[in-house]
Amino acid sequence: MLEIEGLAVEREERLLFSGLSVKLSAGEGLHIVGKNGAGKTTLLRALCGLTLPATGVIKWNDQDVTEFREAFCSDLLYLGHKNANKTELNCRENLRLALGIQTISDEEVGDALHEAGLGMLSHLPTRFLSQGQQRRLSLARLLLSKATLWVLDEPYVALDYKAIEWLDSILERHLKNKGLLVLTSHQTLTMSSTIRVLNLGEQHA
Amino acid sequence: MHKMLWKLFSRDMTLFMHRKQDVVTVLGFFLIAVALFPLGISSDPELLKTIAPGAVWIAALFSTVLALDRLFSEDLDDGTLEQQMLMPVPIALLLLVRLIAHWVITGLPLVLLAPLIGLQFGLSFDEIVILTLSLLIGTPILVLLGAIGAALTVGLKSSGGLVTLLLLPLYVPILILGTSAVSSSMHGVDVTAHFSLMGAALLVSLVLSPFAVATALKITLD
Amino acid sequence: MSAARRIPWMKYASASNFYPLANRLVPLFMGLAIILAVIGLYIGFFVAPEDYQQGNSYRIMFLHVPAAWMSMFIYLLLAMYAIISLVWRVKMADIMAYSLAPTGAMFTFIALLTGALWGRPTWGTYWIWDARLTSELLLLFLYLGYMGLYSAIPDRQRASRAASFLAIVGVVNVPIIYFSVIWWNTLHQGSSFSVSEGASMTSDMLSALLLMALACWAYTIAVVLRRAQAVILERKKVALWASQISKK
Amino acid sequence: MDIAEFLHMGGHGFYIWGSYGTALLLVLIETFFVGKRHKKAKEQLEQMEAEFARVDNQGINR
Repeated sequence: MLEIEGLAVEREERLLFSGLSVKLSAGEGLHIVGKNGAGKTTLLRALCGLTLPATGVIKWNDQDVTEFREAFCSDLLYLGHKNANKTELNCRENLRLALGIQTISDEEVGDALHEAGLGMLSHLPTRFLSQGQQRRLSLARLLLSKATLWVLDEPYVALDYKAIEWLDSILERHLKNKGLLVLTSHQTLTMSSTIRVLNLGEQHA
Repeated sequence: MHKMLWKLFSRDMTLFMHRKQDVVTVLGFFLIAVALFPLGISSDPELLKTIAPGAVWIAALFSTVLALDRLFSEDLDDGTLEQQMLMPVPIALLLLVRLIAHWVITGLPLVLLAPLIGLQFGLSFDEIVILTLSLLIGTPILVLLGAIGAALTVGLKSSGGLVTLLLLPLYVPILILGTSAVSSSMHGVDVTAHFSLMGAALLVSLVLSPFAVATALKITLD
Repeated sequence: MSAARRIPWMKYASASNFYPLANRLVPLFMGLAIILAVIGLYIGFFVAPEDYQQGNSYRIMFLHVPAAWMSMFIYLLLAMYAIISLVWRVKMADIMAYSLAPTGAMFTFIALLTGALWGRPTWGTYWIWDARLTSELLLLFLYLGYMGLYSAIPDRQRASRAASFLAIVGVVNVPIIYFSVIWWNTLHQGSSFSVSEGASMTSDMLSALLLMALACWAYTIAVVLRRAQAVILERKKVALWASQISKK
Repeated sequence: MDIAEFLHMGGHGFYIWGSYGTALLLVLIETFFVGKRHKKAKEQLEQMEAEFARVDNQGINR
């Protein structure tokens, strides 16, 4: 269970948001919306512990994440604006690298790449891939990750409609398996599962 | 635990191995910088012997700074640095492994080249041994301390000059220890004290520097 | 409703108390600095006798020694504020650390310059790689590094935290530098001089020295407080601007 | 005491007056620029507050 209590983040002398409190339990999703500069990305980064909040506590399974960083990080999967792919490595190597210390077999990697539609390209260095293909490669780690909390920043960017359907199905499967999901997106979600919406603009008066 | 460390290490090594060009650049820089000293000062054998420790050490120092420039910058650009900071491993440990890998790729070759350069400067066998040993202990310290500066300046536009300015005061004590070990041995002075001090410095920086680098990176990514 | 009321004043609670207080302190300490310096220099130049060894050149010490003291005190103070700002995230502490740095660098430069100008008539050379001068030079680099890093990072929060961290690393490093340079000096024995100020100090010399040191302190307080005031206003300006943007 | 003799300082005049002169110059420069920075920041802030207050009032009137 994820709990955010009284979170406030400040950027350049200005409070982006303050007094933000949210609870998210297993199988729930949270869609963060807000206009440009409302602090959506910053909220996700603060949630992961990448940005230091001005005030507030984030708890994962009733434990403060700053104290139990490793436990939190082993349950967390974060995908930022950048795809986090090494351009000089091929798809297989990148996927292995992205999953860090998790042990996975070659077949699993191959299957995941195949599902992401990169089966044929898996031995090419990623610099030859298009934007959409690169995005799918970084999304392929969702298929292999054991993390229960997914934090995705604009995951639909650069995806075509078929890939959007594919991502929807992954996210729905994750929620059905009692996973937690926090994401930002400009588009209205096409997922069939209901997902809570948090509007950042309305949070701070 | 061992397995995890090894996995992290081999992961860093594969990544660094893809950047052979960088290693070549650093080594080339080191060799050219060392060669410039005789050309710029004098080819008088006596004088060369006197300046040899300083010349080799200063060249090694600047080569280290040059190599450090690439330690975090690409990872920051492509987003993998963020992912590393979120790995379920103590960050300081991860960084320690990474810095060791970085030293093996960019620092160790300098140490291995040192005997050849010692010959160029007309050093005796014993002096070459001392020079190489001093670099063997000294260059990891340079990498460990330098990573703090690299972490603080990564992603900045004119980080090259700034990182040099930040690191020079940190490097002075190590430079003094390293060069004086070699020049003292030339004058027949016992250099046990030098090496025990350098060994102590290496241990202290092995323990403390990963934490400092982790803090600096957290600040940078904020 | 005026725009000023919408500025989150609580955030500047300490700053808003500080500002009017500084307004009163700045002229006070500036005046004090001038008075102390005038008395100190009068004693230094007209009361204190000529040194039988160094002649009149020792009178540079009335400037050199306080400047060298200030350069070190200010760095320690800066590092202290850096710790407070990094650990407890007190904004005023960061503003103070930032405001101290240029003045500290200036005193370091004065100490180096006067050291050189004193060295010439005394040792016959402007510069020797003496332990104190060398570590003073490295101190100047530490100041420049702090200021350079602070101004190189575009994001203000990140700049303040990175520079504070650097200052803390630097203050740990200062004694290491100092002792390693002393050690290096004893090894190389290039010069048998030392920058000792001469054993015999009359009470006139001492009082001139202390008065000048106090004058330097008063000057530092005045100029640093004024700079801190300017920084507060500049940041308030950014905050006002940001609040205006987010409203639209 | 003769002024010329005082300025000569027993042959050390250049060093002594060089030291004090440069220090005085630096101190004056620093004081000047810090004062200027403060004045500029103050003026700009006041100007901005007035501007925003004006915009706000117009907004209310409309």
